[in-house]
Amino acid sequence: MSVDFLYPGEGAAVDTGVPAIEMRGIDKRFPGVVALDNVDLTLEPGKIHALMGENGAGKSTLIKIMAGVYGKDAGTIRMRGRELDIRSPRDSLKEGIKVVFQEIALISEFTVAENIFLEGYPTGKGGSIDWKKIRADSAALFNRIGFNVDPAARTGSLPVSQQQMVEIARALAHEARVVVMDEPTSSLTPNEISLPFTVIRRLAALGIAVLYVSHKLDEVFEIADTVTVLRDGRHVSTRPIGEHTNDTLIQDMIGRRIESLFPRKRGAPGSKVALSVQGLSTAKKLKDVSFEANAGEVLGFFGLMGAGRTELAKAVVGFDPIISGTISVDGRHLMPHDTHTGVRLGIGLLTEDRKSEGLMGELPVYQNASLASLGAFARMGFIDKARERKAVQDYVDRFRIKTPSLFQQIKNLSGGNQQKVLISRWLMRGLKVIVVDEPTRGIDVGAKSEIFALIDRLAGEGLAVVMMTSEMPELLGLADRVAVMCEGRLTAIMSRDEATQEKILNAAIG
Amino acid sequence: MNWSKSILLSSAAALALSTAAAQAENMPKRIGYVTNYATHEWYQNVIKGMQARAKELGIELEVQDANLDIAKQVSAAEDFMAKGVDVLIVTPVNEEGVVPLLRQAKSNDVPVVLEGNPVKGMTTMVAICDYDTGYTAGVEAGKYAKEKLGGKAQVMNVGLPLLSATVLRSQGFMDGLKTIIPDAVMVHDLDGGGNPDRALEVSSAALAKNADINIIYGINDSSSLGGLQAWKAAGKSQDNLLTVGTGGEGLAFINAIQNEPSYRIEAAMFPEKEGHTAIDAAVKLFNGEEVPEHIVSPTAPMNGDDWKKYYDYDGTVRTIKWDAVNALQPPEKCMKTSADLKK
Amino acid sequence: MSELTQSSAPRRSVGGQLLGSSQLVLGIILAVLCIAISLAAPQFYSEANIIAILRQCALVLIVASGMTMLIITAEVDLSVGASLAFVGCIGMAVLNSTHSLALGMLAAFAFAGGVGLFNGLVVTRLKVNSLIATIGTMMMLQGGVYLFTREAVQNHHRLISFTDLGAGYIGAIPLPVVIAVVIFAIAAVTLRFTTLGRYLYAVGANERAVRLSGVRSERLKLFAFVVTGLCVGVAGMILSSLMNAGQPTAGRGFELTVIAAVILGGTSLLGGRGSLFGTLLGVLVLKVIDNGIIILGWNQDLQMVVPGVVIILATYLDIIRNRANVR
Amino acid sequence: MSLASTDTMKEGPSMLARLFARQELALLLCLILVITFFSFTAENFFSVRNMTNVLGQASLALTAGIGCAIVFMSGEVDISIGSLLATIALPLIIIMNDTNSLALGVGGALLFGLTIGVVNGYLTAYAGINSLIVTLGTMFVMRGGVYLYTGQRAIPDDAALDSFIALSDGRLFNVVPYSAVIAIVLLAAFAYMMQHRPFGRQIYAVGGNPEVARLAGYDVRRVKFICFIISALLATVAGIILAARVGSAQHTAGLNFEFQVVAATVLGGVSLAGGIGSLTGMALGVLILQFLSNGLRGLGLPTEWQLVITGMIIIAAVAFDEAKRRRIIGG
Repeated sequence: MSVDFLYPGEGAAVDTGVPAIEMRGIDKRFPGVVALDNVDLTLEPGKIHALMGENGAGKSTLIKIMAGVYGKDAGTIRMRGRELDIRSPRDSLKEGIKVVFQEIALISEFTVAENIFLEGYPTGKGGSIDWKKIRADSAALFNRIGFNVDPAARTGSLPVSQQQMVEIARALAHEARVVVMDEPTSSLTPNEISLPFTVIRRLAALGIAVLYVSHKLDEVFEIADTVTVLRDGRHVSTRPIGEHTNDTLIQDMIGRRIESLFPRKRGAPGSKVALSVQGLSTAKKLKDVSFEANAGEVLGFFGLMGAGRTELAKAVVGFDPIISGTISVDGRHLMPHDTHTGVRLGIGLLTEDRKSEGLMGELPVYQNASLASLGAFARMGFIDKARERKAVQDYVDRFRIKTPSLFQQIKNLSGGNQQKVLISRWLMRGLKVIVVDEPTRGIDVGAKSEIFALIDRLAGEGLAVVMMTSEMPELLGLADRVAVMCEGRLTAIMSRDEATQEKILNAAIG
Repeated sequence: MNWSKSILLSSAAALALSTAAAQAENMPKRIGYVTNYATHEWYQNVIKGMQARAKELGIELEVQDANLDIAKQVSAAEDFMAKGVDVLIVTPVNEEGVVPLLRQAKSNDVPVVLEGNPVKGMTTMVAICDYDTGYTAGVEAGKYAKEKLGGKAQVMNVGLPLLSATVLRSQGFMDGLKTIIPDAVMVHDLDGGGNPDRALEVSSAALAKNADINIIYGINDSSSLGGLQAWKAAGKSQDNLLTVGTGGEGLAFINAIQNEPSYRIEAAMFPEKEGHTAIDAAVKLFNGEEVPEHIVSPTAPMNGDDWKKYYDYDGTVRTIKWDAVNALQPPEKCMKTSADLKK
Repeated sequence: MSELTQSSAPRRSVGGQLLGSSQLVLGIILAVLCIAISLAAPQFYSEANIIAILRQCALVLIVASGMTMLIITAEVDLSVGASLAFVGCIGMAVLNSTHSLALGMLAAFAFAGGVGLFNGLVVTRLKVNSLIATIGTMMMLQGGVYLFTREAVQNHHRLISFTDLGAGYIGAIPLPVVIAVVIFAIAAVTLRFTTLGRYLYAVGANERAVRLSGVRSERLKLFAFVVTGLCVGVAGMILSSLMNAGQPTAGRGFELTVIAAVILGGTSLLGGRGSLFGTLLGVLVLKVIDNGIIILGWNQDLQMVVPGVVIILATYLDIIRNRANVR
Repeated sequence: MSLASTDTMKEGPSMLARLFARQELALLLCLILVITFFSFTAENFFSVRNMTNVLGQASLALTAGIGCAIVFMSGEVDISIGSLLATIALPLIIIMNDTNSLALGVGGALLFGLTIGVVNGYLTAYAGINSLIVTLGTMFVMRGGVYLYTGQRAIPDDAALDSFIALSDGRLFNVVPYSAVIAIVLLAAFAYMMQHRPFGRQIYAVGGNPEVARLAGYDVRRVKFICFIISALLATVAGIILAARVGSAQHTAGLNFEFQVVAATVLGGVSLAGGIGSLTGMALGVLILQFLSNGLRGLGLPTEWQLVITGMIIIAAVAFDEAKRRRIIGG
């Protein structure tokens, strides 16, 4: 029905002056966190509006409310003066609001073409799906925006960056009044970034209001007409892009000096090698990765999405199988290659995927904290619960973990507090090497600096910290040395002083 | 020369004669038997009886098991017909369920002998008289009760409402019992599922409710033994108790009679004989002979050690004494059949 | 703050364990059932009947104790019914040939534990979904038992100690009930107070997290399968003692009764949640219903209908209660 | 020659891997293997008569298997189908006996099936109870209800309508049993739906990733609800075929049927986790098990061996499939 829609020169008459969507006084609370506090946002048709803010500023929550994923606790959403009652993604789509999420929202078993049309299949006579049209239209669509991928490929078999481009292309396949793009470039390489921009400009030309969510300044300056900044769940400013400079934007986003986010208290790293990895390869991703990490050092690993950071993290701790290479912790080989041995030798992983690999959501906080060190509280296999709880309580106090009690189910805690519990899990066990994978993912900005302080403290206490991150400030703020990965290979290792954004990015592109 | 010639001749004649004898009764080459539940002892022994008789007559017997699944029974019979058996013998999983099967057999010109249960539209059935079996055992139980239990008869019936045959047994038992002890009552009428653990469970509950009984009747050996085990588990003595089993299916009842003081009467149904008779009926049908609709296979109540008359038992295997069993005279007609139940 | 949490801890845990979750609903259902049945039929409260109920509960509770552990690890075993029958036959056969209760029990345990081990290996090593794997094992056992014996294995050894296993008493309490209580207690203590128990919950709640913590999650699941198997070994021997024979036909539908009791007790099929007290209540509710229907002289077919309704109802009430708590 | 062989050596593994990655092809190979094996060993196995018989016998599991597979694909399970087979035979036979009308009987049965599907679907999709528990519960309730209502007596088909009898005895062109024809038509229709109707794709999406499906505007609960209704209605059709094959309403009909169907469906590569598998695969799974049991019967193997072998094959097949899946994801 709507693919013709994207052909140029057929832009609908733009109703300038009348907002495409108007959000007023939006509040949203989660257990323990105020995610949004009285936020306003107005989008104009045919205009590209950037929404900026750090992780945890409330950008995701706001667009999830637009998408109908979350309900709002207070406030109104109006479209052309009419108040909307959005209770589900279905309602939102019906109103012409299309959100492209950062997390891939594709069915991996389906073909690319089918995913493009997931929200409404073109049907032929009798309501059957017109597969020919789906294939032809998606091919035409890809052609038009210069996206080179086989529409008949199974989506799950594509690299993450291409999956994200499929997501973006999807925005063009359906009629919409408002399109939201949530960090569409997060897993793209710089030479792929032109694709989302092509799509976004086309959308705007068609009179669609575009909300571009990002924390990358250069992108915003390149494409946006207007910028709204959120910080800690509150609206900070909305101004035309012309009124902003790099500095004013950063000022609005951070609200304080960047150094305060990374309080470095620890001394210089030691010289004793705590972790040595030689020639590590896995069947899936890693190719001949070798590095060493010293006690007391934070070794930061940077890479674009799909570079193999998480794979490296999992292989190093013994969670995923390897096909060749050796890992030694404090001089002892990780053999056999499993986590049981790994933890015994003193290496553990703070996972990026808390929900499926870290938390036992149904279980109380104290059981989550003591999981790796139960043996220390047990006599003849019986747990000394008093001792266990006291130990956990110590960590709760020291790390200021906000929880109503030790018996609270951990799924009810905020991301930051969950992360602190998981860090406690490893500290209670006592490790020599900790691998932290995207330690601040899904954590609000206040808690972020606490997590950084914790990581700093870990290294200060003599642990080797191997940190996987895609956040440049995090990397530069915390790491003693920076390692860069690209497509499963280690492409560069540089000291803190050598490392610049450009150097790192160049190495990341490979 | 003559002498040798005559020997040759006579032996040839003998040969011709014996062939003629075999041809007089035309034997089916192959019989297919679809049983209800081959892993059950009763059917094990029915099959043994069939195999023995088929071997005697030089017939190839194939057995398929429905394993209590009517759909599987129909499939197995279809397989047999596709394979081209000469006669089908079927123990219906359920009387109503094999009607289409008989229809199919008829259209394929395969004669069918039913074992156990009658089916609408059947040619012939080999079966015991369930009511009569219960009845004669009931009479014996009455005599025993009059003599040893002070003329009182309070019955726990570990029954199986699932099958008309087992309902008839219970009815027959009570009716037979009442001919001797008119004020006999059925205190509990239970569904023991025909299997021992279920029988044990429901009997335990029933005995807990009211243990004022002195006769346990089971529609098969598993049921009576389940009832008896419940009695023992409740910590009761067997002194004033009579247990009556039905079937004589396998070794369980022999073991019980030898070891349980209350287990005095067994209504034996001689499954081996039933199998034997079924093969004979199949041969007759194959030859187009006239057969009665109901060929009765004999049963007999066995008091105490009477079983030794009919069976040899070496501790692991029992062997039927054909002479004794063949000497039993089955009734021409049953006193009551499942048709009477529906009235 | 710290003291506050500390002092509130014990109260919450006791309350939480005994009354907090679905057990409250179940406890009420059980109480209402008992009162209603005994009002309608006073025999319900007779000593004989209570003992009969307890003895019936014993078999289910023994296996349900293991099954609770297993379901807490997010796996399930459908082969327990078929294994129950097989164990009885093997135990009896070994008893007959050795005249030693110890050897008979040993054989039963070895077999039942072996079945558990097999299931566990298939699930943890071959990664076959436990529902399917144990359906397969169930079929193999159902067939296998008839390959082993075509007839019930009779009691030729006449060991009194064996008979006592099912019919004996300790004081006024039937021996199977004592055995069940002991197994239940061991399992309950294990689940609540030991590292092992804690790990079982953890594996069910998030296997990957447990593995990342350096715990061998596969061994834990294997353990739960083997324990379930061993429980079947005990129950199988008691059942064969009660029936005075090894019955190849026994145990039909037993797995569903056991699983129904565990689920009814609030143990989540998704793992990580549940308790043995809940299972105990679940077993009691199911068996009181069974018994009550006979005591009241109702149609025995209701013994299938009522538990079906109760399982759905109890789960639903639990969900509603949880939702209310969240709000 | 040598060139060609190096070529095949280069292409070989990937070609083979791709071939085996197609679940259906591997299953088809397996089916051919089973049929070939028994054709040589079991007498009279490879005959038109026997083959079409097996199709007729498989029609039950094929029909109900469609529903089972669809519910699996949506990420749920339905184990109440066995009891449902027995339940819907009651209105079918009773109404036919009273009215002498096949249409009314079938209509009544479908209405009954629909109700059961609504109950299962509502309790799962809207009340949020785990579908295994729901359908375990309704399985008990229905079976018990049938026992209660019938007093554990089968109800004979006294009407004996020709049209109903044809369902059991009739053969299209005197070759293919009508029951098999029905199963094949339904299979084709639903396979078409799963591939070519938006709703079919919604089922895959909901089972594959409910969150994504929700974001795409699908009503996840409604999709699951309808899947349960489809499952119940197809089981109803299977129940009608069974009632015709056994000429009565059987209270024990379909005991353990759910196990057979679940096993065949999983064997056919339909994942219990949802979103993966095809109806073709399911059908091949059913046929493999059906030909296996027919062949084993043909060999004259007793029940116990049939059970043992079937059990082993189910475990082995699923384990093989799992190993293969892991290898594909791994490499």
